[in-house]
Amino acid sequence: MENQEFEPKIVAFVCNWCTYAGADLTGTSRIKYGANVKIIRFPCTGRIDFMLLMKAFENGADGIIISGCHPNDCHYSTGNFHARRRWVVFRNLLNFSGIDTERIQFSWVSAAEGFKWADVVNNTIEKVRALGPYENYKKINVPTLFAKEDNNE
Amino acid sequence: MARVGVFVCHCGENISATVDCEKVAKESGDLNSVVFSTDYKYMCSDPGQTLIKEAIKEHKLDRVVVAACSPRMHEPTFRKACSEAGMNPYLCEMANIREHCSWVHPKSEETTAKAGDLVRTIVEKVKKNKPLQAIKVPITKTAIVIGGGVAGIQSALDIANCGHKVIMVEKQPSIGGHMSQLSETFPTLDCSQCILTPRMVEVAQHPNITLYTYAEIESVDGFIGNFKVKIRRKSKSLDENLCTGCGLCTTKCPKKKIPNEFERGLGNRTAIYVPFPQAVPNKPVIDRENCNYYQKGTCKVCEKVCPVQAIRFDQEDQIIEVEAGALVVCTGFDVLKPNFFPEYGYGKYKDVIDGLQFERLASASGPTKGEIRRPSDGEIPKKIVFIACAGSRDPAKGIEYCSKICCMYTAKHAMLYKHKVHDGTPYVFYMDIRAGGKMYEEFVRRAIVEDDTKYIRGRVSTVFERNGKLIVRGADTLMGAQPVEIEADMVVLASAGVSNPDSEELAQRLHVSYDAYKFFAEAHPKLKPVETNTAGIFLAGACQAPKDIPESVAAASGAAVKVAALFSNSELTREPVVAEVNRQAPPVFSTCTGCFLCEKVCPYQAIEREEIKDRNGNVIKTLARINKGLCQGCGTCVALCRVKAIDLHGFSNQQMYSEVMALLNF
Amino acid sequence: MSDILINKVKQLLSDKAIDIFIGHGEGTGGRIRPIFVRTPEDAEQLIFNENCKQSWANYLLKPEVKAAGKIGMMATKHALRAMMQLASEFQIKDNEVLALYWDNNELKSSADFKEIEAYLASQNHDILPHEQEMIDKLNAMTTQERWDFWQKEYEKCIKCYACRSACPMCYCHHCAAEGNQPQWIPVASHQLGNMDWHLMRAMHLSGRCINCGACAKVCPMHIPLNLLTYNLITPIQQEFGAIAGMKHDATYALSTFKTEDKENFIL
Amino acid sequence: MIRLGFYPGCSMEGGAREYQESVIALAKVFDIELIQIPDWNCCGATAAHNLNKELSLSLPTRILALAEKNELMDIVVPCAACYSRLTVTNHELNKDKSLADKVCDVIDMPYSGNVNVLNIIQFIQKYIADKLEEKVTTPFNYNVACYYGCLLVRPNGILKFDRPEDPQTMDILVKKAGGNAIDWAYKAECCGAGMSVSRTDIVARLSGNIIRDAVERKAEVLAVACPMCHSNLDMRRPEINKFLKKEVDVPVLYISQILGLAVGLDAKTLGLQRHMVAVNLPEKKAEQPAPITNTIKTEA
Repeated sequence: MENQEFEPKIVAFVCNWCTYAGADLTGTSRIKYGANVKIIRFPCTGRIDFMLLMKAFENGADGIIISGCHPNDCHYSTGNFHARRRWVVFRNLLNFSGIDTERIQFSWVSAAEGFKWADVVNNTIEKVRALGPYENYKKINVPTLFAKEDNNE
Repeated sequence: MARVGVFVCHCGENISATVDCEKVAKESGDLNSVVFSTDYKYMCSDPGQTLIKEAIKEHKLDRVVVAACSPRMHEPTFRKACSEAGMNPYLCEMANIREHCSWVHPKSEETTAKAGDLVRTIVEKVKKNKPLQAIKVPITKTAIVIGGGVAGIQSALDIANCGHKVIMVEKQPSIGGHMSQLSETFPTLDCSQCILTPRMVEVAQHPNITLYTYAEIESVDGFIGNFKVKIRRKSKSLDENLCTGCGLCTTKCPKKKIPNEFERGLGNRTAIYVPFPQAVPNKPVIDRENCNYYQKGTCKVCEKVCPVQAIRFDQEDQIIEVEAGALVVCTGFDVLKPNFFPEYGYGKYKDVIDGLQFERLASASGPTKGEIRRPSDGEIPKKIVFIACAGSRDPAKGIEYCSKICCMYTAKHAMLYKHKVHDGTPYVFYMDIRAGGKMYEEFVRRAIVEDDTKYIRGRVSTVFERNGKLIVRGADTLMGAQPVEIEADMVVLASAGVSNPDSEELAQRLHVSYDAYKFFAEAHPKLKPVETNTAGIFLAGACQAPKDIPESVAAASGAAVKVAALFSNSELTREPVVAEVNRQAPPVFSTCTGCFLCEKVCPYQAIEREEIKDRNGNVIKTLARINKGLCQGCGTCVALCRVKAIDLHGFSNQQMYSEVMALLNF
Repeated sequence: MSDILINKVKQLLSDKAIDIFIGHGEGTGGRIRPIFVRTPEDAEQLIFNENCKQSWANYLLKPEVKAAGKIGMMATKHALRAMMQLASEFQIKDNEVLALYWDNNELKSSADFKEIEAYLASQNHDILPHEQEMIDKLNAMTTQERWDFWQKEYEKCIKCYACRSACPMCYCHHCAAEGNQPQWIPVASHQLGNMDWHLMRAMHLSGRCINCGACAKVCPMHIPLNLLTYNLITPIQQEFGAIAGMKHDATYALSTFKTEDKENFIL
Repeated sequence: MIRLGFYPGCSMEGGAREYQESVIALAKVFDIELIQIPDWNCCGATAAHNLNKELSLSLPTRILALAEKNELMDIVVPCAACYSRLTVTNHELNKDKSLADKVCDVIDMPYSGNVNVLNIIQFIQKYIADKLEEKVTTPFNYNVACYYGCLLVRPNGILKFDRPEDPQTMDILVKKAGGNAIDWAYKAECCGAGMSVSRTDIVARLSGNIIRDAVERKAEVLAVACPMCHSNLDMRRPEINKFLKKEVDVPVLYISQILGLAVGLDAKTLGLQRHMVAVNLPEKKAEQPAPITNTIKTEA
């Protein structure tokens, strides 16, 4: 009952050249998707540091989308291939540590795939909504400690 | 403490229809470090930009966040505005509340809240932005044109006429490319050689052009404005300065039965040869594979007859190194190999030939002096079948694209045939006639109406020989897919145009990308048609995709303009989104451990090694260093570095970390 | 065995073939400790017996040791693999470190990468059966069970960073855990921050871990944290064909890629 | 002894008994046991795939599932129509997981999609071809026109077997058996099988063209790998001869029969007596086959 009202927080880590542009196209085409996904722009999937993904879960994300150019389409020729290898290893490690990799959706969305972006977002929202809030993380969170550490500027 | 200004754009009603912009502006005003926030109908308009500029001055802003459309759209606009107000442009960031918010969500509290979240996130990011300076790189004002076909010739002449130095590198002994093999050109039917050869001579004589024929690109290092290129000049076994081009050697060479590549195997040449009479330079080379002296150790007839003693049997390949600011790749295309068509009998039946061979038959300087005679017995064919799309548009053959030029040259072939063999009948099997171009459709009509070419819409399934005739079996799809069989005397295949066999290797040498068919890829199919994804390397002609002469020439001039524009300044400026390895005071020097695991990750070979030495010159430490000229700012090395010794300007660890934190914590 | 070793090291030191030798010595309570021998006389303290399984490769890059001059080391199989991995990361050069190792009860010495590689190729490098068993057991659990298992372990961690000190691959002068711009890893030792540390450590060692197990052996809280990195060894070998510490010129698995790498998890 | 699955289909049990007999006999020579898939059913060739997609996939899937259940992961399917149906089914199921689930639900059996379907030529290539030459005792030195028909090589995108317009694999096998595979023009043309019963006049014309070209190019034997091709070229010979307006008695042999003769099996074992057009191959001493020229003159 509580889950029906649950709106997951989802962070999307996307590359500038394909998926960010693809998401722009979703907008230009006025295709609708859930407002609970927020996009962070990276130059390339190769730039996405695995530490940032961990930080996203720690700070209350219930799901993560990671998306970039299709293989062979990388603006930087090979950044996405390197990223893909890291993801294989990172997923394996997360899974072994008991972190739910179902909550991380990897995808390739090109600058022309406005529809696909909306699909990826909506499907991920559905999936994460069904999985519920990421309680495991919420139990061990120490928000006050974090807030003080970070906002010292 | 940063002083951030937030500017929320309504974009007419594009944003304000679903997002409460005033509320977003008001709430952003309460954010830590935000000292000014406002909303406006059109932020990108002149008054909107003025609003930002004045606010920067009035409120002493040192950071600006514009919440509007996608940064891919207007980031340069707003950065420029900030710069005009005296701020470092890289301290301005955009929050995308249109494409990523107002357009994709309905009007609701939630949508406004999301816009607020996005603004807050970018505010946190911009607080960590650092002022950056555009990177300046010097330019060597010499261009290298690879390939001496019509595209290369056009490009080289255009650049040279702008007053810049050009080095042309051609693989064959002569420039001219495929165009020099053609008989007449569509849609005007003017003689190919007549229009091309004066341009070839112009290249050879131009004071700004250095021509290297029989040469190939060995390696390319460096970056835009500063390439270092090694060129292999294959040995011609000839002292070119002495040779007068008299041609006596070629008449005396005892090896006379070598299939002539220029004639597509329809004629012969000698082992020491000039590929064709109008060749530039008109000096011979020795084909060592077929030379008696190189193969058997005796002969040297050419050396004996040469009146100026120009033959050099011991000459070796020479590698020369040149510096260049830009490269134009014009390496052209190839024609599909015969083993692609077992069912059409190419290679099995002598009278099944391809389009380029037909060009040679029709050429006044060709092996038959321009008479259409079939290769098997020299008879004049009375019935001739042209098969269009031989390989093209055929997924089963692995070529899904349209080769584009074949419809036109097939119509031209049918016409030329009819003009030379008045009682002959030309047939054309085609899928569609694609004659888009100035005077193209009219040209095809002429072939059909005036020259009575029988166009049959359908595919040919097989060609086989019976009773000395070539039976072409196909279907006529305009007659209810009725099977048709034509007893032909000769068959001409409009074979697909394909990429050169060594194009993949060359692309890797140049670090430019290529498509699934190994054609070189342009940076953008519409807006950057002559650029590659490697700055400073341009494309022209059929090395990109099959192109006809007007298109190749247009692209060549386009590429030439790009080069000339680049050379119009002595320095070039680049976005400073590049990676950097940190440097610290001794004894640490840098947190970089020198493991160089990042070296191989870089798609641009931008990671170099720097040795830190003590006063005596002993190496204390070896560190990674990013070459700013080469780095394109992908950040793949940044995410790999364990110690976080590398960071990316514009997308730094601090910026990205702050974004994630701000997006989720409030 | 100790005698052969002592004589050999004495010889090497008096011949000035090496300036310092890292070997096994007797510690308190019957434990083994590393000793650093600089004179032939001190070599008497060296021991070698069946308990001497420790790898001292983590000392190779310490400035104090390097400052002493040419290094010799009593090397276990794992120490040799560590050397190869360090070489592939440009931390040591060929013929720079003289390794002494037992090959079929014969004491061999070599500083030559090719020789060491040949020896390593003849050895078995599998993860120990009881460790593999534990990995399989964990993989057979549900995600939630694994989460609970590790949280219980992370809870114990006191962030002493002994694991880092013992690891031959943790040689960064300035570990990312110490970075505070931004503060990737919280300083305090709470469950979340501890997890951050251990996952980051495992990620940094993926494709580089030579399964010596030093990290777990030194952990005062007995966290089986070696399993985190061991678990990645098999998939990296299977997916990318890479194994750490076997070749001095190997390419790091995450520094390269194949266009056909698996991607069944990507939409 | 190699054990492979074997799917006969309807024709092997009826009109093409000699095909089945020759395949099994040939396999035996090479120490291969062909095990019939227990409880096999109709493959649904001809009309099913035009009428009901699910049924047309369910029938072959059941056959494949039975093979898998009996651990027969390579199955030999001599009939070209059966081969086509089974291969297309594998392709469709592997392409669409939800369809596969649905079909498995219909037949109430699991199927992984991994059973390897071999046509007669693939079977011979994979298990026999390497040892063929050493086993040849009586080289089949006749001029052979290898006729592939339609289903063996099309649709090429799915079957990925041989070149659809100019197939070569059977020619290579015939050459290995000592025969002279001639170059001719009707290798993969339609024999009219779809009209075999309803419009024999069309069959006579289509098959007649095939027979004529083969004979004009001095073929002494036609080689086939499909029971439908065989029945049209063999059984419909009276109609064909009427169309050609002459008596043509060139025999039509299955590739398995040709290879069988080459490795010394007798005519009876290979079922040669079952053909409509009598197989009267002229005695040849180990001499060269009649010379072939590509251009041959005939009265038009």
